[in-house]
Amino acid sequence: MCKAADYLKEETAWCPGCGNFAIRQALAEALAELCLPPHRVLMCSGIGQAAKMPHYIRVSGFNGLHGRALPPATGARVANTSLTVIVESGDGDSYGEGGNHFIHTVRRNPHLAHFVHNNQVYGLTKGQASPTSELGMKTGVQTGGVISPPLNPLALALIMGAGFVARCFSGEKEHLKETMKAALVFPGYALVDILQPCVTFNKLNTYAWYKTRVYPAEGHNTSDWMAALSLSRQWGEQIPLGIFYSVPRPTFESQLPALEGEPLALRPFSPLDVARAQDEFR
Amino acid sequence: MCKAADYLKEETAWCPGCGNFAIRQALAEALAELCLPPHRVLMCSGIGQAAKMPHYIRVSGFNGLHGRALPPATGARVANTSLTVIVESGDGDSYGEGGNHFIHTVRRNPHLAHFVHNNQVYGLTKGQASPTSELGMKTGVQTGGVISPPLNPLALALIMGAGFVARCFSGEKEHLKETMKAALVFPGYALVDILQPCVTFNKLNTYAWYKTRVYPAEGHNTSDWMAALSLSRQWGEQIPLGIFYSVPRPTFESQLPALEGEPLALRPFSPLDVARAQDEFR
Amino acid sequence: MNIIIGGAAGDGMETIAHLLAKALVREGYGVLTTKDYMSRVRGGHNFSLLRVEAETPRASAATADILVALNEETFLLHREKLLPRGRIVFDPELFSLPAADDRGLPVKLRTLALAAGGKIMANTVAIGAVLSVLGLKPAAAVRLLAETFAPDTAQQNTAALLAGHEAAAKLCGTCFTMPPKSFEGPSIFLDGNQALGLAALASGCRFLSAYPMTPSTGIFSYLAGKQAEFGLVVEQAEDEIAAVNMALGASFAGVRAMTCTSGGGFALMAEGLSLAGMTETPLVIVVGMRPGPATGLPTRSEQGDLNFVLYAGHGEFPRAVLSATHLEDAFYRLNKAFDLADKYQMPVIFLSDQYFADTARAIPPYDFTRLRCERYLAGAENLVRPYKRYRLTDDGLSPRALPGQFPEETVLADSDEHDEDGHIIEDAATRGLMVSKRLRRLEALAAEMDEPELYGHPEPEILLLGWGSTYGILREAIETLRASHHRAALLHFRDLWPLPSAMVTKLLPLAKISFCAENNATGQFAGLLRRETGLTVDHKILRYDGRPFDSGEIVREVLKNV
Amino acid sequence: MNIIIGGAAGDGMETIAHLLAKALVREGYGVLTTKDYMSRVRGGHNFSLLRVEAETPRASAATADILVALNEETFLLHREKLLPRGRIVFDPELFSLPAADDRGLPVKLRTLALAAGGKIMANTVAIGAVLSVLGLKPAAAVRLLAETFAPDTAQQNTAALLAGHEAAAKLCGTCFTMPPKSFEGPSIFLDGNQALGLAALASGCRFLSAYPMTPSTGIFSYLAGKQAEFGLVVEQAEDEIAAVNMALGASFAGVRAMTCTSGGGFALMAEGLSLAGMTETPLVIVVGMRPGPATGLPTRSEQGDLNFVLYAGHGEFPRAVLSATHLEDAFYRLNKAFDLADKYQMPVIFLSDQYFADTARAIPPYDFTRLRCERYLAGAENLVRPYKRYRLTDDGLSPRALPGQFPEETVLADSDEHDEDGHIIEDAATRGLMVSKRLRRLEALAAEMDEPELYGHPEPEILLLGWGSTYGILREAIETLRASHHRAALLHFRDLWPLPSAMVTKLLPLAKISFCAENNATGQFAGLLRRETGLTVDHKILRYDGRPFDSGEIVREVLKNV
Ligand SMILES: Cc1ncc(C[n+]2csc(CCOP(=O)(O)OP(=O)(O)O)c2C)c(N)n1
Ligand SMILES: Cc1ncc(C[n+]2csc(CCOP(=O)(O)OP(=O)(O)O)c2C)c(N)n1
Ligand code: SF4
Ligand code: SF4
Ligand SMILES: [Mg+2]
Ligand SMILES: [Mg+2]
Repeated sequence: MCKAADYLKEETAWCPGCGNFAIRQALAEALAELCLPPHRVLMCSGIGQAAKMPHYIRVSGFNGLHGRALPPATGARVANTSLTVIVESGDGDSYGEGGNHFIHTVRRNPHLAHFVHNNQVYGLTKGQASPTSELGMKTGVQTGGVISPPLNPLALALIMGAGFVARCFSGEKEHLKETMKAALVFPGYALVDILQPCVTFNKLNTYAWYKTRVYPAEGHNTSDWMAALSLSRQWGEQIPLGIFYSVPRPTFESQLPALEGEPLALRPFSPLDVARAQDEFR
Repeated sequence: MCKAADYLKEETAWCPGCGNFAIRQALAEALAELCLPPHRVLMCSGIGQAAKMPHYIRVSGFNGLHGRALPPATGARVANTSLTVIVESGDGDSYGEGGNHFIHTVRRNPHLAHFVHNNQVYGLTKGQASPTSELGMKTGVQTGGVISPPLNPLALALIMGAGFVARCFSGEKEHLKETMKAALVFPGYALVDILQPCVTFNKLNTYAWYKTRVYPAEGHNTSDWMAALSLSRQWGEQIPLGIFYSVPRPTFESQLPALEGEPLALRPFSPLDVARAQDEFR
Repeated sequence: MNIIIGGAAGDGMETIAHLLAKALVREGYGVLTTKDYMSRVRGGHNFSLLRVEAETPRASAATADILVALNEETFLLHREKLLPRGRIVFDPELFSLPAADDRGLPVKLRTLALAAGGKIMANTVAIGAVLSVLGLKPAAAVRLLAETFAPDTAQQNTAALLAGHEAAAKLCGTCFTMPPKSFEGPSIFLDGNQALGLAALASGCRFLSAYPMTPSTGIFSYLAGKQAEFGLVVEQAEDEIAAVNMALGASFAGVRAMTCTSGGGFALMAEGLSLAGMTETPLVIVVGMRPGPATGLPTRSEQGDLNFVLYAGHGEFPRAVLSATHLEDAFYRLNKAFDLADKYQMPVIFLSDQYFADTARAIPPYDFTRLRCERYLAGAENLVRPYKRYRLTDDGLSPRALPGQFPEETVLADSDEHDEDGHIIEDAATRGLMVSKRLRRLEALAAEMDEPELYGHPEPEILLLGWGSTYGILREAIETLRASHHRAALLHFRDLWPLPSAMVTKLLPLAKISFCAENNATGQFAGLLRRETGLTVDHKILRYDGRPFDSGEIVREVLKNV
Repeated sequence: MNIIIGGAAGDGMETIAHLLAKALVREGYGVLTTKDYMSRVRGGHNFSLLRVEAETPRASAATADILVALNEETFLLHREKLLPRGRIVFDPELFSLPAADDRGLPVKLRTLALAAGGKIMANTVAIGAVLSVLGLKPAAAVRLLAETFAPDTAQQNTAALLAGHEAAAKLCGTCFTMPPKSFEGPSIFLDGNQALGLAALASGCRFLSAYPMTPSTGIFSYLAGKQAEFGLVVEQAEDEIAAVNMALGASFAGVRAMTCTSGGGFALMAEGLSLAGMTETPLVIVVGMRPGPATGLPTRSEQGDLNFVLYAGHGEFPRAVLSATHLEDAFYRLNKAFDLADKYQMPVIFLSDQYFADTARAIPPYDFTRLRCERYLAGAENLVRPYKRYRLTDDGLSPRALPGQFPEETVLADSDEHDEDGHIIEDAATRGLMVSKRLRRLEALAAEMDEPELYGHPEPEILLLGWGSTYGILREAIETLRASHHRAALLHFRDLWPLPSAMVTKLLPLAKISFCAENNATGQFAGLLRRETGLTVDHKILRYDGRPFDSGEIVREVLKNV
């Protein structure tokens, strides 16, 4: 009934060969398979190549500021719990500029799917290191090579108490699509860190580099936190893909008494309803 | 030769009985035992009760903005590697407002000692929850009780690659002092998270609460990362104290070629020294 | 009748002042209280000023009739202000007055409190003493205690209160005669932050995200306490950047949202403000000003952020700036802020300050029927399809739909320059159209700005300009000037931007001499006035030590120059 | 001689334009290039304008003699600008011109590139073709290739260049005659960001912390490349808040430090700016403006952040604001920014924009002996002990010592209001003293501001005001006006705050008509002028579509009104 093509729109402005294309396609397919009505899906994004996604997928969107995709997404969930909220973001966006929101949103646990296109580089601003760039990677700004060890987003999310943590590769589109679906329906904050080749600026972590390293983490128990942590810390010659952890805990929304019932945005209101509030000052 | 009293100055503005007094005393003793010349110690702080420390300890100080203690400390280390740099901060300061600097400073690994007075509450602003407040704690703003699980600073620092991670309790002053000394001489970023009763606003985590729970983590191998992680995650009935991890890795400063030799701030300079730089544009 | 109550932080001056004030309000008096407190939790020196008149006063006085000195420091700091016929309530077991000072009313506050159940109730004893000194019965206060505390505590406090009342009565019976009561009908007693919190609640604000910062925290905690009962969500964000962006997300998705902070937190919101401007998302930001720069004086007052809020945020976009002048007005004006934000789809900044936030007064209850709560959303009946969030229109206002509101119609907001659909564009033509579309809204907005209030002579020779929380003080200054037969008037601005300039353009050139009084060091409003109208005020009266003006100093400054 | 080179992002227009320009500079011509590019990495449409004259031009022209069209879109978008006698260099295997258009010079760019070693060198082929069309030998360009690339690559590129040269030569020999060369002596060719980077380096900047943001990234990467050789540290911060605070820490501890960003990043630095103001810490912030609000047009130009940088930061504190007008001046002016920051212990904002940043010109080499690098630190000889960081002095300047500089003397900086020692205070008296101490520095600072440059008639009837990067364009407009016998002059501001107002106060009232040209939608400078002087300009000429003015449109606007 729902078709992936119906979720695609506009020409993209990405480089030919960019890993983002497959992510976009997987997302459109995931949305189609879940048959989510476009107007009731809200995609929040920051700024970057990844963050252009709201312009290329036909859903409602709030394309905000660099690093600030998660807070509006949280606010939107409060305003209207009937919206499916997706955050589309880059590694710089989510783990650099937006690092504080990342850790605290994990704690808060609103129901949203956070898709990070992790190309280990700043794409849109032409190739500076991101928090996930490999040690030694040389760039126009890191002229002597990166000297700070890369941030491990999955381990970080786990430590902060994330209920859903997964790693995908844009070159494994089916797996990506299925993982996206799982993240979308997961009740709570769900992180999918997607390895995404940037063919223009990341000459280290290329398609080939990833291809020879990634493997599906099979037979893994997704409710075993320690095992998830250890999978998330595997990197180098062998990089596991999969849902590492999936154990719901109470969401932000479910703990807010005001959100019981109809979405806030849809409730009628009159100032007279609250006139009694001034009685305490008498 | 060096006396703790020489490092103390001014009247404090803390509440009688506050855990900060013991921290101040331990710090003065640690500085005295290391006999660090006050003018060559730079204490950077943010804003909060803990962050008032530069006014009460006689060393050089940069009492900056709420949440922003770590970045100036890093900048100061770059400017002058002959300074001993201490960051004195609260749990809100370091893990809330300053969360992004926290995770990225750990990655960067400048040589500085980060002392966090973790009273699990916002003291100076009168009792709101901090990122480390316990679930369910009621405050003037968290009127229904805290609903986001507390952030674990030690585990977070470990995941981000911290070389030195310790937990202390202000009620164990000797241990605190020794740990501070170890942090001060540790070559790289060193986190000491100090459990500190706020007698005015935190009625949950009182002296008695901590006293009955804390115990020294004895016989622990401080180069065992997994063991450190597991100690850092112990909380509740039993709260281990101690240096959980201490393994140096290359510091930020040591990887910056420009910093070899005399501190930057002390090097003479003339514009003529760099006149040749314009030749590339000829 | 003026009362100073002072002691160390933690001594509970606030409680005394509040209970006492409320008891007096219940008795039918007009009461005003202000707070002067340090940025610490215990110790130091804090005090409250309490002024009681027949009609609720608009400012506190420079002198006092009664001094409640909970410690010796209070006595030393404030004895000069106490009138010769004044009285000092103090605990003789704590300190003693100089032999020469015969104004003392020694009441063993601590001992009596202990007897009643605990020394923590020393301040309740003091309330009893003050009531007695004023010649008032304790009944109203006792009722308040019963409303405020659990039965046990209430009973102990009542004992303490009565003990204080009795002890003081022995010392001087009725030392003072109270002013007549002329306050009409039931009244409410609340401070500025409570009024703003109540206004937000009553304006349908459903989401507040904020980060604690004096002096705005009172709004935050007021609304937090209403969540369950009134169906709103209050979230403490990890920082102010998250606070403003969360609020924007909530607003975009369909609820009235706001954030509150002080100048330093607002600085962190400047980028988000610009985002609100670009995405045309309604947003209300309450900025409670305190003296800067940087951390400054966290618990004091200043009007130092006017320029900052006028120009904060990169790029050019319209905004409205309103201010809190006094309790009677601010409640409706914050409602107006919500209305303008929704109607014009833009950020509205509401400027308050510590003085306004912490000053409490007795006023007639608010009229909730005067509040507006229209959402100005696109309706199904007139929706042009396909829906375009930034449709170009004559007045620059694009019909606003919410995500999820209309089947098949997606809603896209964009921080990049965009076309009508909300899609990124880079061409010069669309850019030009969108800039003017956004700015065009200023025209209609300007027409909504209230002209300043003229108080005093309708054709003034002496024209005093002011804005924001100085209203009551400046008004008092005008009263003094008029009492000495000056043709003086106050022109007081409450809506600040777009600057309503019709009246000032008419009156200022006709005045013989003009003054602009501001709680800052550079005369920011005077500068704005000149930028917008070319008019120059003759004299600036500036105070920037963190304390409110005293109407006497305004009068003196004026008279020095006429 | 004007050349347009256009294609998709990633086609390498920048490389062509740069190599070609530099080759021409080496030949002795005066060259200017500007860039127009989209916020994407591949695809879309980007172009460079290259103008070649005897003397280095100050602005690009509206028409072109040569169009290098790397794709058909370029031809379609720019053919109107090409003069009838112009020429189009294009690849006939990629697209063909309409039959009616006889301006084509088809060169098989790709095929020739492939033959030389790889199709990536198509743009090198194009350079060769253009040189030939201009009647120039390839020698200078070949030398440049050898300097730029590794031997192998250089050799392949040389082959490509020669092939292009040869192919074009067959088509028209010398199609154009070059202007005479009159440029004196050796010259340098660089863009605005490089000039600012070089100036920072030469001013002794030892620490740059920044976060990448167009259009300031060029400064960032320029300085990053100099770290090892010149002993400075460049750090990419996690965000702009960290960037500004790191720089402050470094400055406090003793090195000259700076950060660079654009409006959106600057928004995040507003709080840190206020901290610099309160702590009296020297700091230079380069703000490369681009069109806002929010993300806006990331790769375009605007002068939309003047008001924002003037008033950013909560509270009141002095700052200086300087601007980049043109390459010859900006180098020394950024040095002045560093000097003022150290001398007056305050933040200095240096306003650049995308147009300035990305415009490259050939100019005489800089004179490094003109640069100041005094640190204005306290010396051991005159140190008053005990050292107090905020000692009250007549001019408001407290001797500045560094932590660790003097044995036993600790140095304490504080963001709270403080006493001379740097300790927190809350009393009114000290507050008052410190506010005026801080603001007092403005007096001496104001005397350091350069009056605007007057270009044109010394007693103008037509007065055009401008500031920042529009200098070259406005100057050209004045030249045009004077050529048609108008008594016109440009008064161009480079130091913006404190506003140097002597000249404008003299000239503006004497002019028959005045204009203020700004790349923004609200006339921010005109507003500042009125606020500071009461003077009103008659007409604002505003452009806000992200593109630079064209001198012709300025002339037209002026003539429309005189
Ligand atoms: C406050 C702010 N700082 C900097 C920028 C410039 N900027 C835009 S995108 C970006 C980095 C993008 O990197 P990432 O998030 O990894 O996305 P990618 O382009 O790699 O997909 C930066 C620094 C900005 N827009 N806003
Ligand atoms: C930008 C900004 N936001 C908010 C504040 C107000 N503020 C001052 S201290 C503080 C919290 C202090 O908590 P913590 O860091 O835990 O320190 P504590 O007082 O508990 O020692 C806050 C929110 C501020 N000064 N600046
Ligand atoms: S720069 Fe990299 S991430 Fe951006 S579109 Fe190109 S390939 Fe993709
Ligand atoms: S409020 Fe708490 S943390 Fe602050 S001084 Fe008092 S006891 Fe200590
Ligand atoms: Mg990236
Ligand atoms: Mg705390």
